[in-house]
Amino acid sequence: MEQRSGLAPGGLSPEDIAAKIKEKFPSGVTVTSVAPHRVFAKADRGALLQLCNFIKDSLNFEHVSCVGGVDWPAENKMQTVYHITSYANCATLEVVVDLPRDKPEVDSITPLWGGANWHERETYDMFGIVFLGHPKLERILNPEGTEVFPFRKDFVTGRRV
Amino acid sequence: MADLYTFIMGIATWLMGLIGGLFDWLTLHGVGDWFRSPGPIAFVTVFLVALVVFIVGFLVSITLIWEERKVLGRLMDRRGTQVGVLGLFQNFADGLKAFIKEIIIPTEVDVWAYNAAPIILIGASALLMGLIPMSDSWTLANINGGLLLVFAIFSVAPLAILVGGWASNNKYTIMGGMRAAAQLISYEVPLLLSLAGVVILVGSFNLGDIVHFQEANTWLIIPQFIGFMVFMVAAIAEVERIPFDLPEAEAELVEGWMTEYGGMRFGLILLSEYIRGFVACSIAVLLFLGGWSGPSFIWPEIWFIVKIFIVFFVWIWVRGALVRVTTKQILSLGWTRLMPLALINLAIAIGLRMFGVI
Amino acid sequence: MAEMWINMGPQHPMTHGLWNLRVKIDGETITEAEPVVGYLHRGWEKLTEHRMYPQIIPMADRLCYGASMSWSHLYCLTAEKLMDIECPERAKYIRTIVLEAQRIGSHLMWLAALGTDLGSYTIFLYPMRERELFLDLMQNLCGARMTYNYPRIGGVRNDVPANFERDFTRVLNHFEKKLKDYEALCDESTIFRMRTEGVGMLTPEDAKNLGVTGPNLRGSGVDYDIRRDDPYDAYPDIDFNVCTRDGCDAFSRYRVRIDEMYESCDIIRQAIKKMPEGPHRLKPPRNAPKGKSAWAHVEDPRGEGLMYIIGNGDDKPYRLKVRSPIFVTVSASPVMLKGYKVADVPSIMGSVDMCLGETDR
Amino acid sequence: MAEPKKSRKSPKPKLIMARPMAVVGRETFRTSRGLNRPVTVLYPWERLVIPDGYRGRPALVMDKCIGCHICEKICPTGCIELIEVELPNKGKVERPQVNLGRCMICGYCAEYCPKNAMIMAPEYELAAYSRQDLIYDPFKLQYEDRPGLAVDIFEIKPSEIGMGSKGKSIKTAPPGMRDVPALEDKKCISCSKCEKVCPAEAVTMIEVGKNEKGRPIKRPKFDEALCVACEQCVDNCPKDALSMKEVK
Repeated sequence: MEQRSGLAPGGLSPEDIAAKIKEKFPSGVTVTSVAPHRVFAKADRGALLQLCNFIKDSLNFEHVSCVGGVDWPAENKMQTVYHITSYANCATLEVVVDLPRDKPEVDSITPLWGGANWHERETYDMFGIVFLGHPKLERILNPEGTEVFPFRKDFVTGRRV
Repeated sequence: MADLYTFIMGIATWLMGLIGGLFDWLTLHGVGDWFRSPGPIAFVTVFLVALVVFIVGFLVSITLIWEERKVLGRLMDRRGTQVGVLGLFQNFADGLKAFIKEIIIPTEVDVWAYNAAPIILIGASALLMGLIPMSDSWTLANINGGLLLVFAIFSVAPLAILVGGWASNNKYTIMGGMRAAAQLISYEVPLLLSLAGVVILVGSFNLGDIVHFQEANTWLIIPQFIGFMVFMVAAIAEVERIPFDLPEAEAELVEGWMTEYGGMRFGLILLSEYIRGFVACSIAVLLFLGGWSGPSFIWPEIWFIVKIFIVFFVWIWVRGALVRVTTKQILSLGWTRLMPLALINLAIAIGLRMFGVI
Repeated sequence: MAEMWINMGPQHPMTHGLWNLRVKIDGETITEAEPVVGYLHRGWEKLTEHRMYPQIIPMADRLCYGASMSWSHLYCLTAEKLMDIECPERAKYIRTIVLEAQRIGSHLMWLAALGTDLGSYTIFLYPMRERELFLDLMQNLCGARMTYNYPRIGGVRNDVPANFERDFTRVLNHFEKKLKDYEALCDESTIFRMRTEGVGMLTPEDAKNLGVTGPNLRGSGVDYDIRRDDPYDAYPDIDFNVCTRDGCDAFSRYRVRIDEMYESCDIIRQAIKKMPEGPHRLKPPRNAPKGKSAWAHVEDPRGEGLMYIIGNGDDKPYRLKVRSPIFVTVSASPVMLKGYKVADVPSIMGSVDMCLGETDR
Repeated sequence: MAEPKKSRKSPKPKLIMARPMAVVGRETFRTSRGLNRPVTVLYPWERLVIPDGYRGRPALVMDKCIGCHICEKICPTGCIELIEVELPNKGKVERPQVNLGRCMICGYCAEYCPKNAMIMAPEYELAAYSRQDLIYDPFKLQYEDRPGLAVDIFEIKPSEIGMGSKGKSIKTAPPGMRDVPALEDKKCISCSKCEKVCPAEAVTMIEVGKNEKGRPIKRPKFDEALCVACEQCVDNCPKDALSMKEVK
């Protein structure tokens, strides 16, 4: 089998990816920085699904590495962090989406990438972030019927729930 | 050694004479005479012979377990069991452990069938031991249809497995039992067909006759090599050892049909497995490897047992080298590979017989 | 027989660890499968929020006992990115060597587990025997056999011991001979092939979409390896092959791992040869910047391991998120299992190399 | 990259199962000959040789320990606790007690100990009949101080990268390798607490003047050669006047 090294022929460099995203989304998505094999971006809640559709269809992003959540009680917000990888471009895009803490809801990207399924379930399980359109948003690591979201910062550790 | 019956009858006569003498001493002469009469002596003789054969078969079986443990250990670059001298006491320790364990019967099982399955299994296996002649003198039952009877009793085991699996009321055990039934139809036909060649060549179902024929002519493994191979494969399937231990495939079915058995029931099941292994090896030796024939500087019984150990060593070797097959594969193996081979073997036997080579 | 649900787990010989595979069977055919995880959940990510940065390294070892080095290394890599330091050249090479040794060890443990799954204890004990050699090497290196606590933020714990090069070369030469034995036991066994070929099909499209990574992805013919495509440590300087197979079945996944073991031997030899002199450990900063985030991913023996970390301005992280490769691969198992027999479950699930410590975290 | 290497071929089965059986048979033959014994070790009777630097249980060299609390702070599981013991020539001092039931043998206590008082003893048979037996008090924790048991760590400072340095031992404490406490002068209230708690006697209070009431104003002075960066003074400062100054 032919071995390829590093970037595949015809692949896009991180700068190209950043430029294309900027071109497609003048508002809603901001590319914060670019590093070798990495693109960092921030997206609005509403623009996430469009961004994902765009990078999946036009930029060959095929793989969701990770979906995680962060709780920022001081700033009264929550974040979901997506790491989406393109095998063809050898690049990973980090998308950070800010959500209001009192109503943490965001569109699910599971319909696009099946690999996000359990990550989103886990984020819901741990942070209570609701992913709209997720096929089965249930507890996964915690037992069924847990009433708390343990990874939130206001969760008091050291007591039985 | 004298004939087993004569030898033991001597013991029985002496024993009954002793008991009779005791009653004589108590001046109960009528009772003493009754003890010395042929009827009770014959009864005690049969009882003692059965006991002796069972004990010898049992000892050979647990020595097979020991052999398996040690050889499998060496195959896998480990030491095998270490209890006692060369690990010989491990089986007794295991037996003791199984014996003193609490008897647990799950609530939802069909108690009668659940208890019956190990009894059928161990009973059928013990009966098999009585049908195996170890030499001309060491014959408990010299029946003309011996071979047929052996295999008739052999086929009882899948029934016990099915019953036990069903009665245990557990999804794994049901699947294990069903697999045993499915396995039965795949290996039983080639197994019997591979024997048919031997029977055609010898012209008798009597195990003693088959051995005598081999002593007179040649070991039947030479003209019946294909039959021997088919028999070995099918016999491994018959006694449910790796690679054909589908009913107890522990990776997917926990412990298969015996998941719900514990304590001595489990011990008996395990023991019966090795007794059946012993019997299957004996059949292979009797039919293909000349039975107890061999240079006469040691007893023929020893030759017989040594041959059994060699055949069993091959089985252990196969077990060490191979992985387990699935139900689908054993069915296709049985019908598309073993069956034609057995038929070819049968044709060879018929040809040899027709042209009078043997 | 009517359709019924079978619980394979949480305590079942097929499960390597604590998880539950619920399969719906029709006769012996699987019509539906549903993995249930979470029995081993320890709240690892929350625990790290109460630990100082160096204290997390031995905890990261406990994510997966089979490949503990790669997890603590991943954590150190991420923390280095967060603190904006780069570890010395020599440390990079040492890390590469131990990571590849760890990869071999992990793959050997997987092969052993696959052997028991398929019913051959010989295939269990032979790889375990050779794994012992690699454990001994690690023991000489850092004093522990399973949870090494060897990488550090900014380098590695200690320099390589005396005779390090000789020992590694001898073990590798011996091991490559033994790999041929495994091939003889597995590849050249008709029954092993019957058990693994054509079961657990995972098409490249499914594999990409479902987020399957690592040897399982390359077993589906997708040519992607983070060691080559987003290199870290000393991998950019090393010439190695990314092993792929087009079979998409359990056998391809098995074969990719065997090939990777050969490649790892090669990588270790090259790295030993190229290893420069110099310092091996950098004094790390005490605190990380507040609000700064960093992430790194590595090619774990099981797939893509990713950590995302946010600093809090003090000596404890604000949030540490772990992406476990097997967590995602398990979620793809219904696709692999559907339509096969119950007897194929061990060979399919055995071929994906389960590790529950990292799945449940 | 150089020319692509060929991917390896998977050997095809020949003669159904001849090769696996041959391999297994060869192993049997090899392990059954008199001198070539199986690889398994008959453990209670035979033991493997333990290499240098083996991480067994943590152990204490009582003479070297200064009671600096570093091991207690760095322990990830919190299994180390400093308790007060009566020593013949030192009086009441604090020495570590390890709960081996919690210890995960990571070796951090030995690695971070500035005086090599905590060492990793090559003992691995640590089972006990009760959890109480697993709590090793400082006396039970003692172990003979052999060369090779102490963990020595060689580090370089970030500023020294590429300067040809191979790293210095942080145990022998060359000045400038360790963080030292720094004083924020405004907050200091001259209480001398730092001098009292310092286990290494690296803090001396120096009189810098007198306040309006005539009381002496004292400020701590840190001896970099003696300081072990244990942060005891930082933790105990009532007014948070001290902080650790990182070496770069």
